[in-house]
Amino acid sequence: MVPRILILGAVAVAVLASEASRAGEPPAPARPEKVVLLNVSYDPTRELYAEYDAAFARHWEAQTGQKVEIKQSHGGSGKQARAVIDGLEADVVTLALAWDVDALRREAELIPEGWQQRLPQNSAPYTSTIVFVVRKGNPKQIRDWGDLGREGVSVITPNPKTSGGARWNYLAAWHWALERPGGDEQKARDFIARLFGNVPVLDTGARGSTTTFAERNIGDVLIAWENEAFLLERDIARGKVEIVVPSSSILAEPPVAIVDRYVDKHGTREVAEAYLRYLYSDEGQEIVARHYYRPRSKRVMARHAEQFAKVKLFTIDQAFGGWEQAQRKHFDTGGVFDQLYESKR
Amino acid sequence: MSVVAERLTKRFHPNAAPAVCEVSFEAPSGAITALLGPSGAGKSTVLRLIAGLERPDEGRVVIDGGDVTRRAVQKRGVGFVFQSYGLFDHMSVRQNIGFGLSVRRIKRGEIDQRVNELLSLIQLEGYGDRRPGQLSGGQRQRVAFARALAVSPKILLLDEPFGALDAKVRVELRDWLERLHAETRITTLLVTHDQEEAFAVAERVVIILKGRAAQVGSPAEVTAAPASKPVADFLVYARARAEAPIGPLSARVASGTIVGVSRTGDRVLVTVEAPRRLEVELPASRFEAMRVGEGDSVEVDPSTGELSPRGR
Amino acid sequence: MTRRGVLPGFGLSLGISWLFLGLVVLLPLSGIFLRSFELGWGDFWRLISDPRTLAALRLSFGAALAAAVFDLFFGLLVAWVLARYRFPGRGLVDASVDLPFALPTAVAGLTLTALYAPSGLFGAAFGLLGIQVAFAPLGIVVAMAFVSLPFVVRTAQPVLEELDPALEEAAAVLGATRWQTFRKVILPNLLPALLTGFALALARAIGEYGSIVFISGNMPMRTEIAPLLIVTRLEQYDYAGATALALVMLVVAFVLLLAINLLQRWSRKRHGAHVL
Amino acid sequence: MARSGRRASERVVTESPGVRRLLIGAAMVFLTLFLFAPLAAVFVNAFRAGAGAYAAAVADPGTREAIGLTLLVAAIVVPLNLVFGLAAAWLIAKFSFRGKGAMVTLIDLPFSISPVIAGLVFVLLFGRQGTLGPWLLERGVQIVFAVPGIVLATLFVTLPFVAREVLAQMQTQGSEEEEAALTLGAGGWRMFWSITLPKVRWSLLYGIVLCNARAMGEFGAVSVVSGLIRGETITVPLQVEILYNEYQFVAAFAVASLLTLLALLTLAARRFVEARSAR
Repeated sequence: MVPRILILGAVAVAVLASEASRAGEPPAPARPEKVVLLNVSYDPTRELYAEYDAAFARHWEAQTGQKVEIKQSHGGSGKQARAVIDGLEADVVTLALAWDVDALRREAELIPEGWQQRLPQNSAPYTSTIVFVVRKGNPKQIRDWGDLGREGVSVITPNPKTSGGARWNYLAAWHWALERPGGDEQKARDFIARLFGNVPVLDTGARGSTTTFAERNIGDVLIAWENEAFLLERDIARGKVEIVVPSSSILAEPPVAIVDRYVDKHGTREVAEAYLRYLYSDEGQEIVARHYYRPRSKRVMARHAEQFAKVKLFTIDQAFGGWEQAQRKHFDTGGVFDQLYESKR
Repeated sequence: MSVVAERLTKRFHPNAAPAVCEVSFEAPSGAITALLGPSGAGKSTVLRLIAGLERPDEGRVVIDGGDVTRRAVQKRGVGFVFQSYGLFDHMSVRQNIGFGLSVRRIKRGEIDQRVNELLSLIQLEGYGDRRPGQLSGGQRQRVAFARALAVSPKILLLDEPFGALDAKVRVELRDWLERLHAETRITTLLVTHDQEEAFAVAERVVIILKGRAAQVGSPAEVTAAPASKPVADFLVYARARAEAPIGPLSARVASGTIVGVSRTGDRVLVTVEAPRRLEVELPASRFEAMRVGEGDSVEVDPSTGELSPRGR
Repeated sequence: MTRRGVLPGFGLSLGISWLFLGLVVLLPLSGIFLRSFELGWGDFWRLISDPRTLAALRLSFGAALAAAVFDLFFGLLVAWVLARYRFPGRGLVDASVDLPFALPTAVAGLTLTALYAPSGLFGAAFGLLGIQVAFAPLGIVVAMAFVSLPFVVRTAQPVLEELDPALEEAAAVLGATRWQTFRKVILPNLLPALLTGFALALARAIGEYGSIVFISGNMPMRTEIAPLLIVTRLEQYDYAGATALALVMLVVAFVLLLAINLLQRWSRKRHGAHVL
Repeated sequence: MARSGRRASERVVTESPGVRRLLIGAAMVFLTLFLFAPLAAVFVNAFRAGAGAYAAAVADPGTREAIGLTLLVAAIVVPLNLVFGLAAAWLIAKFSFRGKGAMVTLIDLPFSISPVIAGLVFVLLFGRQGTLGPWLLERGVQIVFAVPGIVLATLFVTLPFVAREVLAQMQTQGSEEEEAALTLGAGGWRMFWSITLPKVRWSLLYGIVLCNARAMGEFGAVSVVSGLIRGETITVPLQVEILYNEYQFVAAFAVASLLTLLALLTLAARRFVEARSAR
């Protein structure tokens, strides 16, 4: 009796396991009728990719006659990268920052060195920046970064440890403080300490922060992606909030990449590459701009120029010498950010 | 310190017949008075009405000439021994006996002295630090007595005090109770369904049938001249039971067959051949819930009158 | 209990039971232990003793303790009323006490946050008193107390129902007031069940995640509970940190489970009451 | 005998009517604020934008797919729990053997372990960086971030429910009837089907109901192993969180109200089972 039930159990496990193998797997010589792509992305791109995926599917079918279904996964950027490393078999990743994409190389060698040079513009087909969202009429008179460190101003931003967007927020603030007349490392540190001292809720992701600010009415100012700020101002909290553009901000470059290990396993390299390249096309750039991301294409940018504020932008490479250094100094365990929080005790 | 019950009446459900109906009697000072009757006759309820554990719908309770009907149970100055003992299992024997004194905020030393006296009275000197769970049934019963006596009650109320004990211990404890009473001369009311027990210890007997006091008198008077046919029937029946050989300790439950069922109002009298003839009276609703009838096998507990279907 | 040989199915049921427990519980849990052995004591200690981890553990245990104490008082009140009194709507109330067990924690978190956030009905009321609930440690306590309330009610209620009335009557006859009877007779009899309920509530509150991520605000050092820190560590590719913290939580769970088993044995010896 | 029929409110040794009313009032106020208000808030928020918005939210494809997955997971997990629960309860109630204490502890363990850890263990085991993960992934078997992972995590957290409910009843019932059946010549399965199963049917039913409610409502463990792929690995509780994060508050509460209805049904089932088994 015992062996029989063991066999039954083993069969059950095998059945469960076989369900695991996803569709569209073996690389076929001829193009199969239909192909499935998994795009693992971060929180604020939900609306963007919902539209883009449909556009790309039409484009791909027109070009090749093959149907393509794109599955989407959204979450905090770091969490998403971790899931891909742990076996969430994404064909492409479209994350919030290069550090998270690079984790696929560092932690699991899912992509090769130099992945960022495989596509134009550092593999970032669109950019964004960090702006402020304040309550209608700007009752706290918030104009620039310095106002966020003022006493009595309540600031909403997600946790830089878990949210890619929040790291852009943090670095933009840091660099502004450093570059002020008379600014130095210690002043920047003090400013960041004051700013985060004004944060009542530290959500894990950018979306959580937006919800906290817009739905729960907490905070005087939300530090947000520009696209997220537009979404708030024009759709979700229309008439209740307005956007304030600081004097300087960071050029956020959310990168995209195919995940080599997985596309080779699924036989989807061709369509995955096309999927990312299409982001750079006019149609792709147009969709990007409609969702308030800054397009790379000068032509498309010109058409939407009036919607994006003029702001002095710096890149992470210019200001911090790249992600590697920024991450190590500020966000690793025991880094500047941890020191700020731990010294508050 | 006499106890007088005057036309005591108690209903548990507004529409049902009263459990106790116009019961009147006097329990003379310093004597043992037995409330005798079959199970379910309302004896325990009468005792609880006197103690203040139930409130009467009508009638009065007079203790030592004072009307205590409206007086709270805590203030009546009675001692009560429960059928299930009601000992506090989380306290030692010593703490159990001293409980009534400690809630009166009496000094530790005085309590200890009184508890020691009582421990020797119940012949459990070495047992003070044990838990009730570590004692035998007879020992627990004596602790319950001591606990009731500790607060020097004016009257002692005993609700089937030996009901849960086997036959041998019953007789021993009954003798012990007689000696105790001889020493203390405390006015005592004893509820029992056992005629022999009642007649052996009581100077006065109140026979309670169907919630009414059917006859009051000395054992001799009651035996010589039963006041009515039901009283006579009950005495014969109870005697027959008392005289029947009681088996070994475990033989408390008898098995038998139902040979007769008769209904009166909301109560049912069931006759069981087991092999002696036993009669058990119980509420009709309970009888119906058992789904048994004439010819079915049942088990009877003669001490309590509990009837249960067999083999379920 | 030694009836092997009479009843059939020993081998079969033993096989099935260990197969499931092995595959679903033992094998996965052993993974955590194996991973933490890779760490070594020094690393383990460093990971566990960093200020943020300590703060998270302190918050988790502190808030869980507060929630369990809250449940102890209000759970006893509810159990008492349900066990002792009859009133209109009692059946409905009795049934709904289990709501937090049946309600998914995500839903609990969602709705509690809506109520206790500064813009919510209760949040606004507390705000007038200058008390912040959601996004503050108090909010965590509220969520924990909500999800674990039924434990105390359901352990205390049967004991209160089954307690021999003669005990309370004996105390009354002996002159004890109602309050003395409660303190000296009822409470000691209730104690094992109450402690069991308390320990169960504590265990549940320490591990709770779903409802708290909505309501807590998740500030490192302030409102970040230990289970969330595990998730955070995972998201930073910090497997060692996540595993070490998970191990600490596991050991705590084991200890609490042991305590609960002992308490239940004690309680059952007294009353035959059984929970879960 | 009259005493057993007495109702609690008729006790003389009890609180004064004033204290009684005060306690009942306090308990009711507490439960109203603490328990019923959150319950009501789910439905108030769900219908804030009218029944049309509610229906639209429930009919949304993402929600429908989430419901489909949740039903699938429950359909796998509940029968497995049934088999395990009966086997473990039978084993523990009827036999004594080495390792019995350990087994009881193991069955209880998922109750007291944080759901996050329940998810983590499967990532550590079946993840690409895990112990067994690389080997399995090479062979095309994906566990975490796919349906099997969700099934396993759910199985882990629901494992005690059926076993504990049935065990409690079996322990109070004893084995005389089974032994009688055997002496009358019944085989093992015959005895199981016609004696044991009917005897425990109510606790079994309740265990299943509880197990099902938890399986459909689990959030923490599932969120760690899900991977959040739209239409593929998103269960109803995760859909609630996603909708919430998409600013679709009414929709989030609408979907949450479905889970709340499931919870209320579970409570009703408990009442029903208790009423039936009390007879």
